[in-house]
Amino acid sequence: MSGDAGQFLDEAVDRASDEPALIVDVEGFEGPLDLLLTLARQQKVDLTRISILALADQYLAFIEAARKLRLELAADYLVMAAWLAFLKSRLLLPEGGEAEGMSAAEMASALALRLKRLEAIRAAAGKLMERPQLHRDVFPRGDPEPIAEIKRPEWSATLYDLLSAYAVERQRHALSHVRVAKRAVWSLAEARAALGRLVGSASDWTELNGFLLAYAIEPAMRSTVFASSLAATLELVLEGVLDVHQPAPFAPIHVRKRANGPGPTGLPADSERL
Amino acid sequence: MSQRWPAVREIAEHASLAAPETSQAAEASAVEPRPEELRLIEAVLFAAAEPVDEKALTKRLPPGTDVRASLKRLALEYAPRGVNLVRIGNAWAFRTANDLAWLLTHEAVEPKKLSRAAIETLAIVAYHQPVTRAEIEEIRGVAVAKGTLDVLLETGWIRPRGRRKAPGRPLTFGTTEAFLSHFGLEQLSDLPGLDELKGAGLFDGQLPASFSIPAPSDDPALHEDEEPLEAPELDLGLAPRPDASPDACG
Amino acid sequence: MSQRWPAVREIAEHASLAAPETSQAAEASAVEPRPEELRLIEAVLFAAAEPVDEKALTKRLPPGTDVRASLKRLALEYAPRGVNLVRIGNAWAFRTANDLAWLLTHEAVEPKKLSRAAIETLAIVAYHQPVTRAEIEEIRGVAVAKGTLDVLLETGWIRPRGRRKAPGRPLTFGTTEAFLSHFGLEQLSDLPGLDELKGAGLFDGQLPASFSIPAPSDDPALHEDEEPLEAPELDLGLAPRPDASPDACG
Repeated sequence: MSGDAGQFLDEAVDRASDEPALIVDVEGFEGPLDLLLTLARQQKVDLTRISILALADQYLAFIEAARKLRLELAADYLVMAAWLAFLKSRLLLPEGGEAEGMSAAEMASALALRLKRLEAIRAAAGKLMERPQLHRDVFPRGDPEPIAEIKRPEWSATLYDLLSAYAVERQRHALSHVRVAKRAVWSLAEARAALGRLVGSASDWTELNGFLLAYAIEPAMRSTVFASSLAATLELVLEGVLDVHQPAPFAPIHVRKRANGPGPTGLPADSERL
Repeated sequence: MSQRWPAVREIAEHASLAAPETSQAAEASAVEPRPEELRLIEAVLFAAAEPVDEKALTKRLPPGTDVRASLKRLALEYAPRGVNLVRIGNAWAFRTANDLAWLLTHEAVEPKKLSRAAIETLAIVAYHQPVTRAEIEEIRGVAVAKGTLDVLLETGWIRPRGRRKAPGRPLTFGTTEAFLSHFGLEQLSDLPGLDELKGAGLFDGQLPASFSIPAPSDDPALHEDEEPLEAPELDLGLAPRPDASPDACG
Repeated sequence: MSQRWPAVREIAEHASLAAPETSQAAEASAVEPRPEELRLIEAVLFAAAEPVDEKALTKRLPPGTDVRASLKRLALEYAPRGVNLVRIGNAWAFRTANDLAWLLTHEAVEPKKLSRAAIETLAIVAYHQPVTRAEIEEIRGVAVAKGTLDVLLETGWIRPRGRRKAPGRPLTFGTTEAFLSHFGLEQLSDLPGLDELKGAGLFDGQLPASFSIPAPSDDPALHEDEEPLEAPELDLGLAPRPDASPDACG
């Protein structure tokens, strides 16, 4: 027995001789079924006519040898060994009358079928891998032309959006247009132009209010005219066109044309006068 | 070398194995068999990631192949097809035929919502047409961004319809048929009037007595104070649909 | 529509403009002119990086085109050439001819080496699909390492397609279009050695009744004993193609 086992182990080792790592590694087999199939192939007969008894012996001998070599065996292998030992004992016993479960012969043929199935799928896998493979044997277009994506905007708005936008818009301005009467406001530019025109005619201190009242006929406009003019006055002082003088807080403000000032800019009337 | 270039016989066997229909097809279409090098060039150019120049092609083909002549023959063969063999400098490549560019574009519809400003402007154009930009601004009380009008022109819902007889001769805008169809209106006069808008709760009732909204009309006939768009000035670069604007001059 | 499909006359003009040699070539090789749709299909399939399925192709072509018939004619035309039109499931693609691998070593990419376990597992999935992990293990007589399935899912050749209606509701696996495309199979019934496997009646044995598969099928429609993957569990982080799995829930 042990001699047999050694022989099979050797053969198993031969099988993997191009993969040295597998010599001591029973896991190099893809499981107990793979190991059984390898052993079965050595019988060189059709798997359906294989001697399961002989196969069980070979497997058990292989396992025994492996254990003697202190190889770690995965549980799967040991379970299969136990099952084969059981099958072997059943096969060796004369067929009794026990009707429970599968007969030993049925168990044996089921095992043979499983082996044949594994062998068949392996053959199929081999054929599959031999097929021309993409990027190895056949090639797709090397330089595909991408489909250009053209985005066409599709605008959407509902009639409700449109009408409510219109109503909101019109209402907002309907109210503001009605309630806010246009106030008469003297703009800074207006005040400045007016001041320039007036100051040009006087070279001595003049009371600002005098000018303004002469200009602002409507009493309602007095405060706005006064405010704008004062601001314009200060600007003209800054530019060196005017001098401004107020003797005391709340006293009348006097202005006069600066002696050698440049004259108010942008006012043709003044430049003529200079 | 012999390994790299399978004997012609071998190739032929392969070919007939791969394509049993070949023989009939070949017999039907041509008297003399198609030279093998055409197949080889086809395959190399098809699989290449970029155009292959004649030198590189020559190196990859069996010695003695007249690459230039084969390329010319292939180019001729493919010229009427959807894929052409084209020369790019010294290199050659298959390219889809120029006239089929339209086929290789994917038009994706991108739904877009109009901005609030655009909807308001559109509404004012609808009710107050013909209306100029300045008039829209007066009604809205804010400046109308150029982009807003551009977007509206792009929708195809408004169009420039003429010019106001006024200083600067500003463009007048009006709505289009596309506007009616988008908003499900049979005619512009179907736009609700003030009472209907009030009834729908869109106005809250605090309106001055003098408040009114115009009875809108998109009659393409120019108003008294409008004059036609001149042909050259029609080309605004804005009009989105070539078929939308010509009406404007009509 | 009329905008998208230029009038036939227009196309014809374009074509003759693009290729003045056309007329002679066409006259010489064929009596009746080559239908325009062949050009269109050529162009679309040539341009595409991936196989284009018939539905998508039909959408790109003028309405009324008999796409199937045109494809068959094109496949026949290209069969003797260096580039063939091949069918992959419901999709079509141009590929270099099978026998020209020796010429195209330049383009070849080193394939990812699959372990023996992975190759066998792939074969079992291909030939026995839909198949659960337990069924794969039963055939191989050994546990399937998780890494093995992961590697296969990463290739995009297999996908989880549903769950077996059985205790534990295990995932069922099947192959993808990418599998067909990679191995140059028109359909799953073209798997090599399938007849031998079927003829030997090897799929019965001790396997559960539900596993006795007359023919492998990658029909995305679930089998009687399958149920859909639930949406949350679909997200395995494994499925390689986002477009491959949703079918499974169909």
